Amino acid sequence: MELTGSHSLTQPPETVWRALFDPEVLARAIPGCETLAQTSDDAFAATVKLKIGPVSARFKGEVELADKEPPFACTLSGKGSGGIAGFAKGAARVTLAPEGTGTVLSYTAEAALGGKLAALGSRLIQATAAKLADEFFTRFADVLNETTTTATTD
Amino acid sequence: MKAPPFAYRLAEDLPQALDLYARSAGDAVYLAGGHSIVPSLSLRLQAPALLIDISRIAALAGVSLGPEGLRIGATTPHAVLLEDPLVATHAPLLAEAARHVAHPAIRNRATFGGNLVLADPASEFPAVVRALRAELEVEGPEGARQIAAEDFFLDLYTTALQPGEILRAVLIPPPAPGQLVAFAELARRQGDFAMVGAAVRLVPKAGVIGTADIVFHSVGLTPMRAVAAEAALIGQALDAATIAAACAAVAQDLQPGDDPVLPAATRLHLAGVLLGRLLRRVQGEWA
Amino acid sequence: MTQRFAPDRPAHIGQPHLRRNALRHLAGRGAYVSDLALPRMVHAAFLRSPMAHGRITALDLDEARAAPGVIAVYSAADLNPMCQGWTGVLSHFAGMTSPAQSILADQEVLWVGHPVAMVIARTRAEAEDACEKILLDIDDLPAVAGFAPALDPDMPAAAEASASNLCFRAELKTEGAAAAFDGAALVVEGEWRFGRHTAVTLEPRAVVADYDPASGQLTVHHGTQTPFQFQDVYARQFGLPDNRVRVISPDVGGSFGMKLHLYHEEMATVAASLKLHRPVRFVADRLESFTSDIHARDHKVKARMALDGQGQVLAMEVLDRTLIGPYSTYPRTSVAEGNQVIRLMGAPYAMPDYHGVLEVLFQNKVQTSQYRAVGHPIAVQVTEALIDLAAEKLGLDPFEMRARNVVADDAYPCASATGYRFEKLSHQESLRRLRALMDYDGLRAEQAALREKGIHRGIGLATFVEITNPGAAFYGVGGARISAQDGAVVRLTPGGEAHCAISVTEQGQGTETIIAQIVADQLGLTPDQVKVVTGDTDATPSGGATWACRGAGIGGETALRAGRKLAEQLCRIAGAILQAAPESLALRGGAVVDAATGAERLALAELARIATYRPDTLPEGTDNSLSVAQHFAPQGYPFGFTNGVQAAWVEVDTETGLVKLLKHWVVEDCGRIINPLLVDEQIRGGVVQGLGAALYEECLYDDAGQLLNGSLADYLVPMAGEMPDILIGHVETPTEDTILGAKGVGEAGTAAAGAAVMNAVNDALRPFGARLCQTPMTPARILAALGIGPTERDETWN
Amino acid sequence: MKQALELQVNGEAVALMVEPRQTLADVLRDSLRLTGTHLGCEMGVCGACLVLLDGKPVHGCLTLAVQAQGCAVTTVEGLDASGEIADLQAEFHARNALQCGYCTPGMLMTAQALLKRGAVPDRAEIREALSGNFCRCTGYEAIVDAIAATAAKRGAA
Repeated sequence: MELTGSHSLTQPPETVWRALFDPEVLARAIPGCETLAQTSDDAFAATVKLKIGPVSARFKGEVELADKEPPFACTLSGKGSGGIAGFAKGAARVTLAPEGTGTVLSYTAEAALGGKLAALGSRLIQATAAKLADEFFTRFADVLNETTTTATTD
Repeated sequence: MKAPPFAYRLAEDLPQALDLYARSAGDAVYLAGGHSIVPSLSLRLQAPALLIDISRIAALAGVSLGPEGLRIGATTPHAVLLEDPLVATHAPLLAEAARHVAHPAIRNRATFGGNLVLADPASEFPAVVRALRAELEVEGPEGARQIAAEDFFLDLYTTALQPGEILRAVLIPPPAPGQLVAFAELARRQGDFAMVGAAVRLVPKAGVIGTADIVFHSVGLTPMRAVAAEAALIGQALDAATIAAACAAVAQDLQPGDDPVLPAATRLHLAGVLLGRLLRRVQGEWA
Repeated sequence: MTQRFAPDRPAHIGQPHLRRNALRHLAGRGAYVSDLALPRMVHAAFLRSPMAHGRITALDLDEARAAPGVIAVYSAADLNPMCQGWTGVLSHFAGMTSPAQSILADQEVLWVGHPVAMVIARTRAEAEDACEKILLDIDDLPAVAGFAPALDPDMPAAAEASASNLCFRAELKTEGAAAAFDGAALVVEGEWRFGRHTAVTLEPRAVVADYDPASGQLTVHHGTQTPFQFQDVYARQFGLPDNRVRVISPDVGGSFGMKLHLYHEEMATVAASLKLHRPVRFVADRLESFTSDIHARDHKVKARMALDGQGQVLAMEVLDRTLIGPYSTYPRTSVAEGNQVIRLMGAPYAMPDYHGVLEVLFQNKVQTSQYRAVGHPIAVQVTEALIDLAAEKLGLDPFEMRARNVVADDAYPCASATGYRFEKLSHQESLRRLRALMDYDGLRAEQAALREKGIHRGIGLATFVEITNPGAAFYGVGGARISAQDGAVVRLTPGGEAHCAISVTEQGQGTETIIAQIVADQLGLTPDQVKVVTGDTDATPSGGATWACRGAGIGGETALRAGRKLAEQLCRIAGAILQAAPESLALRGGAVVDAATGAERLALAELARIATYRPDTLPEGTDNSLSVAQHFAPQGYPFGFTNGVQAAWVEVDTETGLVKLLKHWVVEDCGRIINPLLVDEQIRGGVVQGLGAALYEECLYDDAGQLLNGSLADYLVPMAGEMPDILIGHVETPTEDTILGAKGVGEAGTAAAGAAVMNAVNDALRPFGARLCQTPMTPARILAALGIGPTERDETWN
Repeated sequence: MKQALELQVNGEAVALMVEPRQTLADVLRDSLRLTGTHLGCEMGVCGACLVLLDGKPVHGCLTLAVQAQGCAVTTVEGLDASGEIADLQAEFHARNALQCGYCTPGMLMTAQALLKRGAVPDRAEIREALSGNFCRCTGYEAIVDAIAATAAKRGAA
């Protein structure tokens, strides 16, 4: 299943690009992120607690950035194990295009669930994945816009 | 398929329930009929530290009629909606929908409020309360408030309830003069999650449709109001051309997703078919 | 010539006796393995792979071992060395291959649900708590999930131990097959897809293993159809003498073939009990059932049929491909279904030539294997769809088309082009009966009238042949230790009643009731006077038990012969007491009577009293035995084929794709009917399982091999509201191979119900030029056939 | 942590300690050994675990035992012992409306609740009432027949 979306950001692509590699920004953008620690330049270890309706699961996993074309494109991927609940994984090809003084961030994402979550949740997998992808990029945009506001008032 | 361990407390009244929640560090879930929570616990899809049983709180129970309309307590079981004469008279749409909710034994214990609060997009009651323009009475740490059904269902399994808030009752306004309602769903088996379902409320005004409420379920992340279809009806006589226009407009209103057994385009087609059938049914009752 | 039935004997065979053992269930007194609680019993839960194919990179059990209530936590390293591996291949399936299996996944996981670790705890809840504390890391490997990857030569095998994804290939061909197509006046063809479904017994799989080191006795309470098969498996796999392994199968909450396969969890449970020296219980939960019970079907068939200008079938050409699991199921294999598919094609028809190819392919999903009506629904659906297609092209009525082509009732014995030998079937008579039973002409008129009003109803017919009473040709010749014989011990109790211990088993079909009827008839008793014991390897002689519709035909014949043997022995004792020739005596009404006059000579209770308590009064040299043992294996025909025809009457809502089942008819010939009430209910239950497959049931997977509907909320089984009433008629053609003359009936309903409904749906859709070729026929698929919504991605034939 | 639970089961007062996570079905089966209540799906879809809670059929698998505090629970064993479904049981037997028997207790609960509503249900109503009770063996027709026969006899009585 493929998910797509785009968000307008007020900062230029270079700023957005740096934010994609900023653990503090990622931690605030990833829905339900409890911990996020950088493990290398392009990789992070994360704990994420997701709650959607009657399902709540804690995932431990990695977030990685790859296939980088700074500052215009990269692939953001994540994979997490939810123990007996199963696993979740997803990857988004993110592209940044300048628009005026800002950036349009577009993504094409794929997501998959495995194990019990897939066996019991397929009716809503697509809706859930779309919601989470959108939520991540919306929050990413919010965090960035907020950071900029703070920066200008300082 | 056995639940993980949790603590359980029976709340005697609303203040106690709210207090138990306040002291739970947010890791508590309210329990009434338990028909969504218990299976999800048994499947180990969630693991709250505490269940707060609100099923015996008198303030959440009962069906009564007042000047503002029909007031249905949140812990009213579905079976009561099917059988209660007040519901049959003042909210027949709800009684009609209740027939489609799961199976007889489920309806004996699953609660109206629990169903609304879960906000399963395939559930019938959220669509019905939205079509009836009901108001939801909520009690929470910050006090009581009332939320229009229109504003209650925000997203997939997400409502306007804040953490710790309890749905107390649902207020269904008195029917408008001449109001016509219909509910139906297309399901593969009796009691299944519908492929598509809808609640319709029309109020005639001077020979044409004055007000139209059309809310679908099982076609999106929330109960979906079909705004374009409603617009196609308002101000029109309920004739074949109007019905056709409303059905065609559904494509503007709904963007269902694919699921493993029903492609989005097929679901959208079914939504149009169902709306046509509902409107023709109402047409038959049109004075 | 053996006497069939004494004409003057009050026969219980053929009567609708009620099932005495049903009364326990009605009182809530059923005793299933899942109900069993033994002293010191502990509970098992499994950690399973969430991935379809992968390599285990980390497995840390320490935290789980320290969890509350935990007795033990095992990995492959702990359990697998305790037993030999098992490999589901049989030598008569030439060239077939399969990786060996062992108890827990060792390094490589092969399907979603593959058990990786086992936790034993005081309660199931605590065992599940501890499963959450196991750390398991798996690296993804490419998953083979579907026909396209399984047929892709560049795709790695579903299991690293396999050289390729081809498990087995077979070809059947008559000499004239190609020529028949060359000379045909009409060739009809199509492709069909049969979804994967599963048994969904209401009681999930259940086992309690109890090893007592003091006596060296392993007792396994096991919800299965085949206790002796498992006695043999557990004894051999764990190196125990088979007489120290006792398998008890009490009440079983549904089986349908699914509970006679060897599963990893049952082996793990036995292994754990051998380690812990205490009873270990495993009862699958519903999600575990969906991811570890065998699945069935998952076939794709390409077929064509050649006919002459008069509509006579000349030949069929069939390619059947089926996707199994990462290995072939033990001990019956996962290729038996496909084997039956290609051999049952065209079975009812006088079809001189045939060319069939079977390809069985591995993939990373749970194993497939035998489930009710193995292969039949596929062969019947393809054959009957082609017959309807041909009838349509030729402008023939579907009844007429079938009447022209079925093997004539007086043409038996005969053989099919696929190599089956038929003793005696009754297609013509069955078709005649059905036509009258359903008022075919009236229905056609009703259909036409409703069509005018925009109501689209359809009539579907499906003739079928069913395989029952298998001999050793089925599995034994291939090396499987699956008994083709059964055994019974029948005895007269000291009180003058009868007791029959027999190796066939009961899962609610009524086995015990029909055995009592048969034995009662031989001993001149009523069925209530015959206690029947089944399902315990310590209590009955060994035998194949209940599968492939052999309970009545083979088990029944065993009981009959045992009963006769005891009757002869009782007459000998009575003759000694009465100073009469044993041949002059008979058993009737609970007494020894004069065979000629029927005059009572000695009550059986008196005979039993003398033989038991006063044998000293018998003439010297009299054998006072009141028990006899008898075994029986079918000889003669390798299988006891049965036949029948089904019809469905449906209404299709062409706007929604919903199908309403209005009525269903079955005319069936299972040979001698021992109990018409039980036979009819076997047929009804079988029909509804066939209807489930036709309209609702499908195990859905994504491309990564993830099961997407592992609950009864999403996997739809047939429920009361949607099922039709089913009218049943009978033709009775007893087999001459046995005294009893009975054949099987358990799979007949399932064999053709789906074919009848698919033909009916296609009949309803005929004015639209739409045709369904895939089951289950979901609303989305029906609408797609009508041009509404997308058609499913088609997998190529390569 | 276990909690005290007191309730009436089949007319007898019962007091025991249960974990909050135990369902009513688990407590009936495992603690009280009333194994006539069966588990088929543990998520309220199959109907094998139905019991009467204060007279109404509910799913034992969806009801936490602690929620039954002070309630009256009737299982199939209780219905059998009281004799109130003797006629229904006899019709099930006569019609062979069960095979493996695993769904039977739940079927009896649903049937008795339907029959107690008073009116004589037609076949379609019976089938609809059974919509939450899965039977894999019978194909349902015999069950519908048995309930219809009982309804007719009770209606005539």
